[in-house]
Amino acid sequence: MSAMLSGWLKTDSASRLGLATIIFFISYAVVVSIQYYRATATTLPMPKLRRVAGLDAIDEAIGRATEMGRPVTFNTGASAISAATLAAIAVMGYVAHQTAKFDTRLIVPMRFHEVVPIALSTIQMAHIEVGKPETFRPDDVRYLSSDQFGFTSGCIGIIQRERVAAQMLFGNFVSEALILAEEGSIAGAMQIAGQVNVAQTPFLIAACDYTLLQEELYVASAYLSKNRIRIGMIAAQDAFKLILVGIIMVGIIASAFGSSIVSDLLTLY
Amino acid sequence: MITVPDSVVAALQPLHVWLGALATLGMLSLLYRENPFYRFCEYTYVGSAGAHTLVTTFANTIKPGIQTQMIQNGQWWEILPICLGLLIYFQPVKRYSWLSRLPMGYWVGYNAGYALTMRTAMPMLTEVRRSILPPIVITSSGFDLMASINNIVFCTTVVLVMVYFIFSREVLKGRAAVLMNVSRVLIMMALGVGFGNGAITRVSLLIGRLDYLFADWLGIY
Amino acid sequence: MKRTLPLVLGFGAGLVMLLDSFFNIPFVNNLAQRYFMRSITVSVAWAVGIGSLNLLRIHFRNISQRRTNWMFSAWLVFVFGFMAFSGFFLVGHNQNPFYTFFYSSLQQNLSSTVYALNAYYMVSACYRSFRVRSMEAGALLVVAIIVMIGSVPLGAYIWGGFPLLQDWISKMVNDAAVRAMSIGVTLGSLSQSMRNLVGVERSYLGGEE
Amino acid sequence: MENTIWHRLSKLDHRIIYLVYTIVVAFPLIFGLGLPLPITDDVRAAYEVIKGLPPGSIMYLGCDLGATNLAECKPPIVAICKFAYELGHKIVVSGFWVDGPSLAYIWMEPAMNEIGAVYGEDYVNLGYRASMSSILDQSRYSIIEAFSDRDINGNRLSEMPIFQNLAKASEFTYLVTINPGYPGTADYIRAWRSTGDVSLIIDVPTAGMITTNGTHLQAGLTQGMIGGLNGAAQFEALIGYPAKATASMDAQGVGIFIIIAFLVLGNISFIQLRKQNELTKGGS
Repeated sequence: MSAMLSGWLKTDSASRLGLATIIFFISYAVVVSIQYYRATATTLPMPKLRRVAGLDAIDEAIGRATEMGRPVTFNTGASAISAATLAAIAVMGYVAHQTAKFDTRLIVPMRFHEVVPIALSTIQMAHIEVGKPETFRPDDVRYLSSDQFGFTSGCIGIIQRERVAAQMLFGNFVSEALILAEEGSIAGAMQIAGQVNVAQTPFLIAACDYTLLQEELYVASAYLSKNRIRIGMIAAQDAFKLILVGIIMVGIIASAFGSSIVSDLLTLY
Repeated sequence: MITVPDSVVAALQPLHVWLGALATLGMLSLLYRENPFYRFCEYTYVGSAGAHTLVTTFANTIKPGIQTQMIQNGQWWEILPICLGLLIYFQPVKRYSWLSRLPMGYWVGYNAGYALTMRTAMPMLTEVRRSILPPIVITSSGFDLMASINNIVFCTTVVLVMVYFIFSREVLKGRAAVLMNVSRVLIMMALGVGFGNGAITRVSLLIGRLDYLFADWLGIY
Repeated sequence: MKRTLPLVLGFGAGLVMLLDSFFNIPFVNNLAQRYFMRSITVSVAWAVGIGSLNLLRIHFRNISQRRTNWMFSAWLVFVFGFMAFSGFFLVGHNQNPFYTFFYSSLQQNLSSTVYALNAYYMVSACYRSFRVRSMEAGALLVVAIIVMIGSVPLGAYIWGGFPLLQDWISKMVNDAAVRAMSIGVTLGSLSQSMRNLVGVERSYLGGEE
Repeated sequence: MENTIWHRLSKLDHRIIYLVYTIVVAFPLIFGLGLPLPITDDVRAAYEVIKGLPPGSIMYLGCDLGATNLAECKPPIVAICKFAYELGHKIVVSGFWVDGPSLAYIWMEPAMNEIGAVYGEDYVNLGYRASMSSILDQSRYSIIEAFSDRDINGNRLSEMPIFQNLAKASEFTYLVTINPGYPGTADYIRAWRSTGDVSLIIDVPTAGMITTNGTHLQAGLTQGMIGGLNGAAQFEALIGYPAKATASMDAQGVGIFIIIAFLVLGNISFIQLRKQNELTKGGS
């Protein structure tokens, strides 16, 4: 088998490649393409995503801020344009829509100036959709500093001076997550976090009222933005996770009877 | 190139530890209150970090590239990637900022191609393969209970957590839905390990600073 | 043209890397190994100044408009110039004792103290805001305490079982859960790479035309 | 309700917390408690792998770190390099974080000179390069070509004795990766382990990264792990060089117990205050 493959396949990688990698890539590319085609070229309904529990907490937090008449702050974190930042901005679109509807102020501290125009257009769009373009306040999207601690101390200033009622931390955070969550909890704000850096998630779970776990950020952004491509990609990944779970289960059952057939098939070299 | 006489540098040596200690105390002063001494140190840090990135990249990547690849080996075609890289500086210029997308497109495409080779698949498929562990472990000295329990816990956690992160279809229906809560507790336990390790890292870094102040600067021990 | 050219360039580079990794095509292998790999290194290196450019632009604007803290911005620009000058024009890089002197005394200590501040924030957060609000947060904090005790000699000194319990939870629960999560993240990044390669993902190109 | 102990405790100024914490951690740092240090399997596995390799083996040391990680990364780098030199191994240092190679150079030079190692013959530092994936990829074919035949100080690699029998990445006997964050171990696995160029990897993560790197060890992608300051202290004990990491172990233990104390105290005062609020609300 390997000899046949090594004719046109790279010899050193052919022996190492193994059938599993080729089958994996081709089948995954097919599944992704099918979902992408379904999302873009057809009007078929997209699969229904499980409602992530953190989304109810967002509505509750905005409601609480409206009753107290105090602002909400939405922080998109430490990385410039990345998958996590774009997913966070999709969630911010929903939050901006709700705060515009209830006439509650939304303050967005920014760390990277290239993200500022995307945030401004997202919030303005939300105000227009709600039919209140005049209530849009561009200077509530504030570029503070690209330096980590300059940005963090700027955010702390906003939490304390503006006496925010709710703080939302979405995107990708590094060590400033802990400082922002502590300041928010001392200020008595209701806090919701949804970020992908696994090293920061434990601290946010301990300090925030509700925390989305890792990939739930992408699901929340797809669920809220109703973006067909994002939903399609999640469906493709889920399909493949199920296939891998199936392979693991079959493998375990086979190994219970003493056969390592599945592991050998997956052996790459 | 200007060379600095060793005598000058030798004279600065005792100043070395004092400068480091003042920098450390300046940063620690933020704990009391935001103050000008802290801001002075913070701006020094940001300025020297920016310069260090520039100097190191020039000294270790750009200069050797010109000396060896272009002058010595005659690879003058490298002018093309140099120009491609220089296009990034059009980013702040409004009218020509689209030019800065050319290098970005090139890097994103290259890394996409790089990721879609066997390099990404192999570690993931190896970890899937190593998640297949026998639930009943028979060793030379008979049935190994502890190893069997370990394997069962490990495989169950992998499967349950993978299923938890499936959102577009309901995998665990009806009574099995209680397993979703089990997998959420398992995730919380894993994040507890992350909390513990994160705390230890932060304490270690503080000990490093206190050790510098007490041992290197004050010489207490 | 402004949007398609970067995508075509990216598709070309990605395709060559893909083919080079899988197939024995001499022209493609030579193109990838001799030209594409080298041109990534060179183009990324020559573009590194954009970070410093943005940094200096912001601080020069602070100085020219006399904003708050503009004197600190002036000091930042001086430090940047001083370190860059001593790094570029004095002898070599690490053999340059003058540059290394200021780098190892100032830069090294400043940045390691910045991160050490987190230990203090951690302690005050433990006391003032880490609360057992739910059964899940409770499970997290109990396991965190076991792991912390089990990882330090003082814990092992108190009871020999702590390190074993910590090791078991880390290896049997944490490694398994982290593996499941990382498989999900890898699948996500692979589908992102597929879309980047064929150019249907344009978000990194920024908003307007 | 205002003057109860719990209310005063909950309003404790954070600066007092910082002061108490500094004094308590400084005590064992200055006076030391001398507690025994158990050796874990992961560190012993890393020690056995390095010890079992013949003289003349070549180690690639990936210093992908920043000055922020000084306290957790300097001790293992110094200990591993001393141990490898005594076993007759050659060391090639590089890194893809801006500070990494410069710091490794500053930390290793005194330590290696002290034990008689000769730069260029026993160890070499290739310096920082801007793009990790392309450099590691090109090093599979030619290291000198990938690093433009220059080390961190601009000397020619082709003139160094170490490079007489070292041309490509597959000629590294083993790889030690210092890993406080990203990029790091996972990138070396993708670049050289997947292609089969290097099959022996010793992972040296900071304590925080043990959480995410443990899965590589279980999968056999890495062959040993020296995790955090605790792992470095154990390795120093195994090679008989008790140094900085060992001295900090007592302080780390006390520091952790104080964090647990604050965690428990904070939650107790939180629960007590909630009870009192319910009582006063119930009473009024």
